[in-house]
Amino acid sequence: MSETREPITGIEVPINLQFKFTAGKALTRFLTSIREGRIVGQRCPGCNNVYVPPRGMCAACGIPTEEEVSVSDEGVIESFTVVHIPIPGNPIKPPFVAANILLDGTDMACLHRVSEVDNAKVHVGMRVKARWKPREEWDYTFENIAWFRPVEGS
Amino acid sequence: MAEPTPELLTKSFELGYTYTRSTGPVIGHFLSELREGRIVGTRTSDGRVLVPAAEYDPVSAEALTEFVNVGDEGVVTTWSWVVDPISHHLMQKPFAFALIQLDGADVAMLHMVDAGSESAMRSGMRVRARWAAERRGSITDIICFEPT
Amino acid sequence: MGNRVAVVGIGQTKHKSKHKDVSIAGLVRQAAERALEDAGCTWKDIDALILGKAPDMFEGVVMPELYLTDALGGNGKPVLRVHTAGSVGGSTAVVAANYVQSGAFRRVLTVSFEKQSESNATWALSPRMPFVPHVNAGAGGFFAPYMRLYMERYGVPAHIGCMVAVKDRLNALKNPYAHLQIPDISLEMVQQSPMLWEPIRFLESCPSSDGACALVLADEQHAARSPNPPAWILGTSTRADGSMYAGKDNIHPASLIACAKDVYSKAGITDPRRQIDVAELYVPFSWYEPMYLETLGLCGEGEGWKLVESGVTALDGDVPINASGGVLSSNPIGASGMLRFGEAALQVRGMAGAHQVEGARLAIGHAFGGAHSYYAMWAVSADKP
Amino acid sequence: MREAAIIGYTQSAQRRYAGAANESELIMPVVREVMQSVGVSQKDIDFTCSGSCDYFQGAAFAFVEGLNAVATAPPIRESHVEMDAAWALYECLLKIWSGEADLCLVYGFSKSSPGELRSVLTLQLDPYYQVPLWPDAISLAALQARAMLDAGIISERDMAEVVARSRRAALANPKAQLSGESSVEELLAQPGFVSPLRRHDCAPITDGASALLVASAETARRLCARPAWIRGIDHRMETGMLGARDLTRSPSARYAGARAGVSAGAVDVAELHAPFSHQEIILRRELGLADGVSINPSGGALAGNVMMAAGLDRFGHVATRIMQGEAGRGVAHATSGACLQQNLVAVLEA
Repeated sequence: MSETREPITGIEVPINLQFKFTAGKALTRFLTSIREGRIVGQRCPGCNNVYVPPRGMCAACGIPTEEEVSVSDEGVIESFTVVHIPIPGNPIKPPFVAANILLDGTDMACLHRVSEVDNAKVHVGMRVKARWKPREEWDYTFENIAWFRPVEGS
Repeated sequence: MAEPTPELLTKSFELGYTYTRSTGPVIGHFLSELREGRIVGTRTSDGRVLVPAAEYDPVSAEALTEFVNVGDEGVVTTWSWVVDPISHHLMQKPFAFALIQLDGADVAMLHMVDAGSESAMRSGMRVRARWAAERRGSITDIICFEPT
Repeated sequence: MGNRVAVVGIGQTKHKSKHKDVSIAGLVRQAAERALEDAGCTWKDIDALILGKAPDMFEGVVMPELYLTDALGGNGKPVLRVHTAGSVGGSTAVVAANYVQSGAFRRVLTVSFEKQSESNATWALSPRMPFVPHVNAGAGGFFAPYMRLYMERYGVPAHIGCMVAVKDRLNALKNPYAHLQIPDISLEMVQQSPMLWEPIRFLESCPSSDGACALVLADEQHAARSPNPPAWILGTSTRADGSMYAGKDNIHPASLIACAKDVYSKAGITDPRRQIDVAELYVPFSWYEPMYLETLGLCGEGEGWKLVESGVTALDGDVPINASGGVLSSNPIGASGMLRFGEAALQVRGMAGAHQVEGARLAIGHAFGGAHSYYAMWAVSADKP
Repeated sequence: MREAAIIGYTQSAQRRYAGAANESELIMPVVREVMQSVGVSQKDIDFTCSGSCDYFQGAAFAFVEGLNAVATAPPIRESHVEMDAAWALYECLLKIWSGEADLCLVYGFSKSSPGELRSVLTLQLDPYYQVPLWPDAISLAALQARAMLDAGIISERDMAEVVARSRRAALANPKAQLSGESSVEELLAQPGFVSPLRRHDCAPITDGASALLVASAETARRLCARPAWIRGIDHRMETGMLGARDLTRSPSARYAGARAGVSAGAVDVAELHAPFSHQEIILRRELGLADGVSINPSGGALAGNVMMAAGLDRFGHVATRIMQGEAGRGVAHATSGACLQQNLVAVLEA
C-alpha cells in the first residue's frame, strides 16, 4: 500500500510566450532622433499642440500627426512624485524623483527622472535641463537622457 | 551625418510567468488520484461520468461532487497528427493530440498519443496511459497514451 | 432609456489575498450562486451571461468566459466579455443593464472577478516591452504626481489622505466580505506606514485581492416577483478618453465630469449633495476621494478635502462614501467596479447589514480605469422610476 | 425593439506583417475612412466599441492604446470587449435597442505577427487539465476535421474545394492576403501540416484593423442610401469541455441561426467566420444554407484573418454587398473559442 500523501491543492503552470515588439512608425522616428541626441516631437494639425514623445496621432483630435518639430531639452516640472520603493524592471535605487516635465516648445508633459538636486527641493515650476549620457552610450531610447537636472539659478 | 532612418525598430521579449493555481477540491482530488496512478471522473445527477473530473455539469450547471474511478485505457475518438511540433509541445517528435474516451467515462479527455507514425493512428483504436515514473499531481503525470 | 431594469440579486465572495481553497471557476461560482439565491433564481432562469474581467494576464487565461461557461451556466446562452481596464466591473454592469433595457432579455447574470494570487499584480502590470519611452515608476508613479499637484493647488493638508484611509478601514470592519480587517486602524498607523510614491503611503493604497462579484438584473415583471427588494437603475453611463493628450486635466478628468453629468441627467439628480444618500466610489488611493467629491459635483472645486475633514463622508456623515470599505479595503481588480455598483444597490435595498446607511433611497456606484481615462457610473434607487 | 442597420465598413489591407505600423496606426486610417464614407465625424458618434485581445500584444491593458486613434476630447461614450469585434457590434446594438445611441462606431484590430498565435490561443482552454499539455489551436481544429472525416460528413476533397473557392473569390477582394487560382488536385497534393489539416486549410496569420458604423433606423436612412438592416441577431455559447461536445456539429450556431431567422427567406450571400476549411462546411449545414448561396465571396477568413476583427469583417462584407445593391439578403457569422465554441449569427437585408 502506498504511503498517504497530502492531497493536491495547487499546481504550478509556467506560461512563457515569445513576442517580437515593433515600436510603431512614430516612435521609431522619435527614437531614431534621440539616438542622435535630438528630441523631435510632432505637431497636431488640428489643435497645434506638440507631442513628445510623439505617437503619430493626437488622442484629442483623433487625427494623424506628421509635422516634425525639434524641441528643447529644457523645460519645466508640471508635477512630480518621489518614488520610495523599488520598481520591478527599473534599476534606479529609490528614493528618486519621477516628474512630468513640459519641455519648451511642447504641449504635453513627459514622465522622466529628476536628479542632481536634493529631492526635498524639487518643486512644481522648477526649470530643468536634460543630462545626456555620454554620446557613445546613445541608443534607441529616451534613457539617452539619464535624468533632468535643475537649471542654474532656478 | 545621421544614419538613414531604420524602417523598423523591433526587439524580442518574453512574457513569462509561472502561475500558482489553487485547484479546489474536485480538480485537487483528480490530481491527487493521478499522482497515485488512478484516474477519476465525476458523476452527474443523470448518471454521466465526466473525465477529467469536472467541477460543474456543462448541461445542468450543477456542482459535481461524486467521484467515480475509470480505467486508464480507452478509445481514441478523434485525433490530429502533429508533423512538426512547436516549441511549446511536450513531445518534440511527431505525435498525436487525441480525444480519448476512457473505459467507464461518458466523455472523452484531451491528451497525447505516441504511436510512432501517423499510419499507426486511427479513430477507434485502443490506447493505454503511459504513466510518469515520478508523479507530482499534474495532468502530465500521464506522459501520453500509447497503443495497446 | 429603454425598458426598466432592477438589480434583484447581489453576490460576492469574501475578498482576501489568496483563495487557496477554490479554482478560478469555484471562485466566480460562489458569487454567482449567492446572487441567484438573493434573486430567487436558478441557472435556468437566466437569459444571458455578461462577464467582466481586467487583464487576462493576471490569471494567464485568455478570454476566460470560454472556460468559465460551465461554472456559470452559460452553455446555450449568449455570453459576452467586457474589458475596460479597472472600470470593467462597472462597465460590465452597464452592458448587463442594456441587455434588459433592450427588451430582448428578462433576467441576466453578470459576473466579474480577479484571482490575483494566481500571479502577481506588479508583475502583470510592469511593462516588459522594449522601447517604452517613459521612465518606469510603477503604477503609482503615474498617479501620485497629480495627487501632489492637487494638494499644492488647493492647500490640502497631508492628513486628509490618511483620514480617508482610516474611515474606509473602519467601514470595512462592518463588512464581513471586506479583505482588510484592521481593528486597531488609526491616523497614526496610516501616517507611520511606509511612503510608496509621495504623497501615497502604504496604508493609503488598495490591497491586492482574490474575489468575485455577481449581479442578477431583471425587467419590471420579474423584479416585482423577486423575493427581496429591487434596486431600480435610474441611469447608467460610461465615458472614456485617450490616456495622454495636451490639456488633459488629471485632477478633475473631463471623462468623469461627462460621465457624472450624463448619469445625473438620466436619474434626475440636480443637487447631488442633497439627493445622493450614499456613494460607492472607486478609490484605489485615498487621495481620490476628495478629488472625486469635487469632480462629481458633491462640492465645489478645492472643497473636497474639507468634506473629508468634517466627516461628511463617514458612515454617519450626510454623504457616506464607501460604506463597504471600498477599494481601499478590497481590490479584486476585475470585480472592484462591480462591487461599487453592487454595494450601491445593496444600500438602497436596505440589505447592507452592519454598514447599512440608514434610510438610503438613492445611491451611486462609480468605477475608474486606465490613466484617468475610463469611467462607468450608475444611479440606483429604492423607488421605481 | 428599435431597428438598426449597418451603414459603413472599411478594412485595412490584410497583411502577414504590417511592418512598422503599430495597432493604433492600423486603426486610425480605417476609423477615419469609415466615417468619411458616410460624412460623419467622431462628434456625431454616440457610442464607440472595440474588440481586441491584450495577449496578442503581450501586455496588460494593451487595448487602451487603440483609443488614441479616435478623437476623445471631449470624452466619448465607449466600451471594449475582449472578443471579436462582432460582439462589440452586438454591444452597440444593445445601446441602439435601449434608445441610448443612434450612431455607433465599431472597430476591431490585432497584429498576430509579433507573437506565437497557436500557443496564445492555447490559453483559452481549461487552465488545469488542458493548458499544461499545450494543445495548440491548429491541433484542436484538426481533431474536429478528423471527426468529420471519420463520420463521412466530409472528404478531404470537400475541404480542398472550400480552399480553392476561397482563394479564387479573394481575387476580387483587393484587401485579401491570400488569393489565386489553385486546383483541388494541387491542394490535395500538398503535405499534411497538422493532419488532416494542410497548411492551406488554416487561416493565415494576419495584421490589420476594421471599422464599421451601425445606426438606428432614422439615422441610417439619413446617412445611407441603402442601409444593411439587421433583421435578426443572436449569439450562443457551448461548453469548454471539448470531449463533451460532438465536434461534427455546432448546436450553438444552429440555435443562433434559428433565432436570427436565417430560414425565413432566401439567402443571397453568407459570410461565415471559418478559420479552418472544414468549419465552413459545419456552419453551412447548421445554418441550413442552400447550395446556391454565395459563401464567403470575400475569400473569408482563409484569405485573411485579423484575429478579433475577422468576425466583424464577415458583417462588413455582407453589409457592403447589400449597400452596393449586389445582394438583398445575407447571413453574417462570427465565432470565438476552439472548434467553434461560441457563435454569433445575423441576418442582414436591404
